[in-house]
Amino acid sequence: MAETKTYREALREGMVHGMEQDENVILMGEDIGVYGGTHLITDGLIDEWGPQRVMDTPISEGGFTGAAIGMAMMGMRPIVEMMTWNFSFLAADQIIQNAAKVRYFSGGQVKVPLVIRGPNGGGVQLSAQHTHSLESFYGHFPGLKVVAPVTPNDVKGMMITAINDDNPVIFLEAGALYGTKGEVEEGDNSVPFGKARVAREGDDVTLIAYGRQVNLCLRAAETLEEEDGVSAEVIDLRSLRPFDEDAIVESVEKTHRAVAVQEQWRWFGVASEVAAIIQDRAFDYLDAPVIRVSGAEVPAPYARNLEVAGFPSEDQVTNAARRVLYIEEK
Amino acid sequence: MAETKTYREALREGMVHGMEQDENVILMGEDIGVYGGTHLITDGLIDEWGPQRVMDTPISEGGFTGAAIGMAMMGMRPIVEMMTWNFSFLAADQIIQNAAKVRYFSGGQVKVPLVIRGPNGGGVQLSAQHTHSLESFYGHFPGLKVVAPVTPNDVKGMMITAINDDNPVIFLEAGALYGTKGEVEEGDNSVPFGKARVAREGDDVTLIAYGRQVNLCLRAAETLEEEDGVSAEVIDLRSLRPFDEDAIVESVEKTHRAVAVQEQWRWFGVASEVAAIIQDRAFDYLDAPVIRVSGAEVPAPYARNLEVAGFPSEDQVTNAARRVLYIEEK
Amino acid sequence: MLWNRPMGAIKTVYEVVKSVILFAGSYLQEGRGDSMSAENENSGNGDVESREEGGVATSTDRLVDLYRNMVLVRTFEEACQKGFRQGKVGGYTHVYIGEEAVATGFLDSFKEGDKVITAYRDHPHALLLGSDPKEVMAELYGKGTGLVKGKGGSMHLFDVERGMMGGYGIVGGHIPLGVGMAYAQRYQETDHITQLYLGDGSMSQGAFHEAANLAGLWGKGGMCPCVFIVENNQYGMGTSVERTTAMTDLAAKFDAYGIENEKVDGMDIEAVLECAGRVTEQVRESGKPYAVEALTYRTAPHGAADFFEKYRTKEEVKEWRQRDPIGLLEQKLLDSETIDEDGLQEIKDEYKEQIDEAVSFADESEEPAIEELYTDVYSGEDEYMGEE
Amino acid sequence: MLWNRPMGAIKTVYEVVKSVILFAGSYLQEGRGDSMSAENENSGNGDVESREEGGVATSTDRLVDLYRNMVLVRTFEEACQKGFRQGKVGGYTHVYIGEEAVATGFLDSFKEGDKVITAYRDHPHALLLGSDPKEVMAELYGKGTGLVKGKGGSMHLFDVERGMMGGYGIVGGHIPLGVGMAYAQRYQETDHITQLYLGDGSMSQGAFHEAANLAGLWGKGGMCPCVFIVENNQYGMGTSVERTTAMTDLAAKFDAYGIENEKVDGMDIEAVLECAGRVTEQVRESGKPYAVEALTYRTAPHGAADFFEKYRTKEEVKEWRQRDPIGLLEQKLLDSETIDEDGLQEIKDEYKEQIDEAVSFADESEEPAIEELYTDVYSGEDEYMGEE
Ligand SMILES: Cc1ncc(C[n+]2csc(CCOP(=O)(O)OP(=O)(O)O)c2C)c(N)n1
Ligand SMILES: Cc1ncc(C[n+]2csc(CCOP(=O)(O)OP(=O)(O)O)c2C)c(N)n1
Ligand SMILES: [Mg+2]
Ligand SMILES: [Mg+2]
Repeated sequence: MAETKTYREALREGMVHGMEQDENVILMGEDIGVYGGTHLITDGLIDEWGPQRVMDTPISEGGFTGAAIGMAMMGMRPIVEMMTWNFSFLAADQIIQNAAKVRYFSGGQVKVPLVIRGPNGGGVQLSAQHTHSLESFYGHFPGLKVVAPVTPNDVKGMMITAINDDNPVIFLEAGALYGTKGEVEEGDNSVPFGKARVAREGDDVTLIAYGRQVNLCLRAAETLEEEDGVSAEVIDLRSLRPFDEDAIVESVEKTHRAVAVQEQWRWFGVASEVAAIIQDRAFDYLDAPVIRVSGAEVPAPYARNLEVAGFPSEDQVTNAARRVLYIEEK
Repeated sequence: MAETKTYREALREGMVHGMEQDENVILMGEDIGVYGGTHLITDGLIDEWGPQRVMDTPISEGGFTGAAIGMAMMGMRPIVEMMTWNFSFLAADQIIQNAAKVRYFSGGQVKVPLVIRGPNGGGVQLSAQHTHSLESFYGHFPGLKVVAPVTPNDVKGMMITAINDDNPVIFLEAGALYGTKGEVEEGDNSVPFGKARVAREGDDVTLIAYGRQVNLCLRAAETLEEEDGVSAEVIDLRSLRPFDEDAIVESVEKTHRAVAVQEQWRWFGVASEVAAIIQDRAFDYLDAPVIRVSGAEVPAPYARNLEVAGFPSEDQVTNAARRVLYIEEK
Repeated sequence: MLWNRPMGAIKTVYEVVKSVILFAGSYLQEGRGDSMSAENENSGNGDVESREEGGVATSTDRLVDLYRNMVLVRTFEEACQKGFRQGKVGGYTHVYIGEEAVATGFLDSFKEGDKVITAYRDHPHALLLGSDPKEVMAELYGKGTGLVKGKGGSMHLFDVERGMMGGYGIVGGHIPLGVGMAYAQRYQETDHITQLYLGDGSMSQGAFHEAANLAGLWGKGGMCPCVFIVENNQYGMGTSVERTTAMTDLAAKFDAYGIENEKVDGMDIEAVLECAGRVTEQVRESGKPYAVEALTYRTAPHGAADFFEKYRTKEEVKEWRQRDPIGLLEQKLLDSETIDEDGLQEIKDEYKEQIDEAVSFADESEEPAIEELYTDVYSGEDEYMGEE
Repeated sequence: MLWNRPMGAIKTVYEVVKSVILFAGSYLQEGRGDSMSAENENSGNGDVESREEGGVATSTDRLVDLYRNMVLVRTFEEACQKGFRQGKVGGYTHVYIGEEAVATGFLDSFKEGDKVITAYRDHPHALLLGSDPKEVMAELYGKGTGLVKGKGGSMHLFDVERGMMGGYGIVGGHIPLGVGMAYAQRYQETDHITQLYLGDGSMSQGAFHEAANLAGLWGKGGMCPCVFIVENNQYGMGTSVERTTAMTDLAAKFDAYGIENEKVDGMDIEAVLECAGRVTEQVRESGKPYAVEALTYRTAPHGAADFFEKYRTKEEVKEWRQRDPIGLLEQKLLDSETIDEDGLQEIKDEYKEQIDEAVSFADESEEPAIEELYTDVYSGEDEYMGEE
C-alpha cells in the first residue's frame, strides 16, 4: 500500500524509520534542530526526538564529520547532514582518508556505519560555490558507497538501506526536487544498492541518467515518441557505487544505442564511465557511439538565463538520441 | 643542447628558472626550507634565496593554500608544495571553491597564477592514506589545469609553463621517479599544456598512459615487439586538463586498437574518459573495445607483495594489448 | 521621526521583519538627486586628520556623512529584500540590516590601495567602497550590467579597482585569502592593509584557525597587516554563539594566535569609528594583525528567504531594535541639534531616490549574453573545454 | 651503567643518532623470557588505588613496572629502526625514542573499556596496551601475522579489543575521530574515557580547532570524556613550535575552547603519572575534556628514513639526552637503592630477548596471502568493484 508524498517527506520518513529501529541512529548537522533545517528536511524532529537524537553542530563540516566517523567506529550510526554537498569539500579528508579507508588499514577491525546526506546539484541560482554534482568525485573512492535517488519512493527506501549498511554511504539528494511528489510505500521499503531502475521501457535507444536528469530523460522520451515515433528506454542508475553495469549493458544489447545524461561536468564524470562500460561490454551491439550530454564546462553562473543554458536541456537529449539513431536533429 | 639530470634536479631547475624571472615567484610549503624538503626537491634553496622566497609553513594545507590564492590574486605567483598530494584533501575546498572559481564569480576581475605541486601516486609502501593518484579528482573541475609529467625534460618544461600560466595549475609529479634520469634541455624548454607526447611510435595498438605508467607501457611495448611481433604506439598524455583528444584519436585511427593504463582507481578515472573519447570520436575505426587497466579497487595496502599486486603490471598491459589484437594471452 | 516609534501589536515574526521594512520604507519619499558616490569617495579616501588625532571627538559633519552611508546601506538592503520577495533577486541573499555601523565605521578608515574581503553578506562593503548601487542591484537582479556581469550574484560582489576583493560563499573560506592578501601587501612593500570581515559562526571553521595562526606567525615579522573584523551578530543562521562554542569571548580567541584584540560596540558608530581609526593605523604601522570583535545584531532574517525564526524571540529582536545603529545616530544628531527631522528626511529621500533609480536600472537592464556563460573560466586564451 | 656515560667525540648527527642506538644496544644481552605482556596487563588495568590517593608518592614497585614498560618501548623502537635500515621495515616509520615517559605514564591510567587514539608515532601506545610485540613487529615487516594483517604498517596500528583505536597518518585527521569516540562513550552511558594523543605540529591544523571546539561544547553537557595529550616534542618534522605559531603556549591554546589544561614535564615519569592519574579521574567523573601538554623531546630523527637534521644542532640533542626519561628513572631507582645495576641489566636483557624473538617472528612470518588485497574494503558482503 502506498501514499503520495513529497521527496522531502519520504526522505524524513526513511530517517525516522531508522531512528525508531535503533537508538544508535542520530542526526547531526548545522541548524537541523532548533532552526528546523535549511531545507526543512528535519523540521520538527528535535521537538519529537530531543537534542541528542537531533544534534545541532557548529559550522565545522570536517570536525563533525570526523567526530561522526569516530562515533560510527564505536557502534553508533550517525546520519550527518551536509547542509549542501558544496560544503563537503571541507570534510573531504575525513570522508576519503578516514571513513572510506579505516576499515582497510585496520585490517578489518572496525567498520563505519555512517550516512552523509544532503542536497546535491544545482538549479536555483546559487552560483559557482553552491552548485556541484559530486557523484564521480566521491564515487572514485573504494570504501565508500554512493547513491543518488530521484523518486520519493527511492529516497525513502535507499535511506533505509543506507542506515542499515555497515559502510559509509554518500547520500546525494536531488535538492531541486524536495517538493516533488510521488507514490511512497509504507513501512520498510528498502531499495538495494547497485540495482538500476528502468524508469521507462523502450526499444530504440537507451537514455541513461540519475538524479534530476532522469526526469529530463523521461520528458525527452515522450518528445521522441511523439515527434519521431522513437521508443526510448530510460534507465535511472540511482546507485553509482556499487554500479549496475548489467542493467545498462542489457538495455543497450536491446536498443543498440545509448545516450548518457548528467548535470555534472563531462571530464571524468559518470557519463564517461557509462560510455566506457558500454563500449567495453556491448561493443558488438553498438550501432553508434554512446553520446554524453553534460553540464557546461564552467563554474555555475548566477544569472538565471546563464544557469539554464549551462544545464543539460531536453533539446540536447532528444537531439543526442536522434544523432545515435541517425535521424534528423531538430 | 641537453644534459642528463634526475627528475628531481629538472623539477628544481624549472622552479629556479621561474624564480629568476620574477620575484613574485615564491615557494611555500611544509619543511621545504630549513628541513630541506621531505623529498629534497627544494634542498638548499633557502640558503640561496632566503626565507621570503622559500617559505616554511605550519602544517595547515588548507590555510596556506588559501593564503597563496590570496597572494596570487594580488599579483604574486606562489608555487605551493603539497608534501604529498595525499594531504591536498585538506585544501580541496580552497583549490576547488576558490582557486578554480574566483575568476569566474568575480566576472573576470581577478586571476590566480598559482602552481600547486607535489608527488602523486604510490609505490613505496606508504599504505592507504599516503597513496593516491588524483588526476581525475582535480581534472573534473573547470578553472583548474592539471598536468602529470613523467620525463625529467617534461617536468622542467611543464613547470616553467605552469609558472607562466595565469591560472591555477595542479602539478602532479611522479613521486616514485624523483631519482630517475633523462635528457633535459638547458634554459627555457617550456612544454605547452594540452599536447600529448608520442613516447613510442607503433602501428598495431595504442597504449595510452601518463605519469609512471608511461614507463610501464614502454616496457610492455618492448615485450610485445619481442614476444608477439606487435608494434605498439605509446602515448604520454602528460596534460589531463586541457586534454589532447586529437592525439589519441589520430593514433587510434592508425592502430584501430587502444589500451588505457592508469595507476588510479578505475571508476570515474582517466582511462574511462579515454575510452569514452575514443568510442565517441573514432567509433568507425575501432576493431576492438578500448580496454582499461587500472589499480586494484582497494585502498593501498602496506605489505610489499600486496602493494605490487595492486598496481597495474606489465603482464596486465601486454595481455590487454593481446586481447584487443585478438591474439593469445600469456 | 525616529526608527523606534511604537509600531503596535506584532503578530508573527514575518510581520516583525516586514514591519521594519514597511516602517523604514515609510520614511522614504521623493528627494534630491544622487550625491552618494561622491559622498562615498570622501569616506572612501578617509578623513585622515581627525583619525590621526585618535578621532575621539568626531566632527559633526563626519557624523552626518556616516549617517548618510548607513542610510544608503539600509535603503539598499530594504530594496534588495523587496526585490527578493518579488522574485527578481534569486539565489542566496543576505542583508546587513542592523549591522550597518560596523562596515560603515571601519570602511571610513579605508585608504586607497587597501583591500577588503568578506563573506556573502557583502552588499555594504561594496557600496561603501563606492561601487555604483546601480551595478550592485543589477548584479542581484542577475543582469549583464551587474558588478560582476551577473555571474556571481549577491554573495560574490567584486570591485577590485576600488579594493573590494570579493564576497565569498563558503563560511570561513575567504579568511585564508585575506591573510594572503595582507602578506602580499607587505611582500610588495606597500603600506596598504587588508580589512578582513568574518562572522561569529565562521570562527568554528578550521580555515579560520589556520589563517589566524598564519597571520600571527607572519605578523611577528611585520608581514601581515590584516585587521580581522568579527561581525558578531550573535548567530550563525539559527545557532547562537553559546550553542556553537564553550568559550564565547570571540575576541579572546585570537589570543591563541598571538593576535592583539579588543571588542567594540558595533551599534555605536562613534565607538566603531574611534576603534577603526586607531586599529587600522596601528596595523598599517606595525604590519601585525589585529582583531576587533564588533558586537552587533542582525534584525533581519539570516537570508532573505527565511521568515520562520524559531531560534530567537520577537522580544529579543525588538530589544535589539532599540539599539538600531541608525536610530541611535538619528537620536544623537537630533539631540545635538546637528540636524533636524527635515534634514534627516532629506537624506533619506535622497537615498530613496538613488536606490529607486538603481532598482529601475537593474530591472531594465538586459540579462547577460549567453556567450558570457563560457568566458572568465580561465585567464588568457579562453579554453572552454566542452561543447557549446 | 647509565645512559649518560660519556660517549666520546661525536662527528655527525647520523652518528649521534646511531650512537644512541648502538650504545643503547650495548646494554642489551641475553636474559630471562618474556613476562612483558603480563606486566602490561597490570599497568593496563591500572594500579587504581595509589592513583586515587592522587598517586603522588609512587610505590617503588610501580616505578620498576614503569621502567620495564619504558625499556620495552625503547627496545622495540631500536629494533624497529634497525629493521628499517636493513630494509625489512618499509613505508614511513616513526619512533618514540626520548618520549617514552608520556605514553607510559598516561597509559598507566588506562582502564578496561577506555579508548586510545593517536597519530602515526603509535608503536608505544599499542605495546603499552598489551599488543603482542611479535604482531606489532610483524606488522612493520609487512607480514600476514601483523597486528592489522600487514595492511597498515607502522602508521596504522589497531588493537580494538585492547582499546587501541588506531594510528593515523594524516596530521590532525584523527583528532575529530577521538572526540567522536569520547562522545559515544557517554552517549552509550559508560564511564569510559578516550585518551587522544596529538603532536605539537598537529595543532596548526583546522581539524584540531574544529574538534577541540566540539569537545569543549559537548563537554558543557558532560558528553565528552576526552583527555587531549599533546606530545610536545618541540618539532613537527623540521619545524620548531616557534616557527609554527606566534603563541607557543600549547596548553593555553585550549582556553579558546573552554577546555581546562595544564603542562607536565614529559621526561619525568613520576610527574606524568601523577598528572595522568588525577586528570583521567577528573575526566571520567565530569565527562568534560581536559588537555595536558607534555613537554618532551624526540632524540631520534623524525622518521626512520631521515638522518640529515639541518633543523637542530647536535648540541641540542645532546642536551636533551641528559634528560632522557629512562636515564632519569634509572638514576632515581639506583639512588633510592630500589634496584641495582644488575637488576636494571636483567630487565634490559629480558626485553632484549623478547624483542629479539619478536624480530625473528616477524622475519620468519609469511607475507599476507594475495587474496588479502581484496578484503576489508567493505563490511558485510565484500563487494570488490574491480577485476582481480
Ligand atoms: C562551509 C559552509 N557551511 C555552511 C554554510 C551555510 N551557511 C551560510 S551562512 C551560515 C551562517 C554563518 O554565520 P556567521 O559566520 O555568523 O555569519 P552571518 O551570516 O551571521 O553574517 C551558514 C551556516 C556555508 N555557506 N558554508
Ligand atoms: C596533513 C598532513 N600534512 C603533512 C604530513 C607530513 N608529516 C608527517 S609527520 C609531520 C609532522 C607532525 O608533527 P607533530 O604533530 O608535532 O608530530 P610528531 O611527528 O612531532 O610526533 C608531517 C608534517 C602529514 N602526514 N599529514
Ligand atoms: Mg553571525
Ligand atoms: Mg612534534
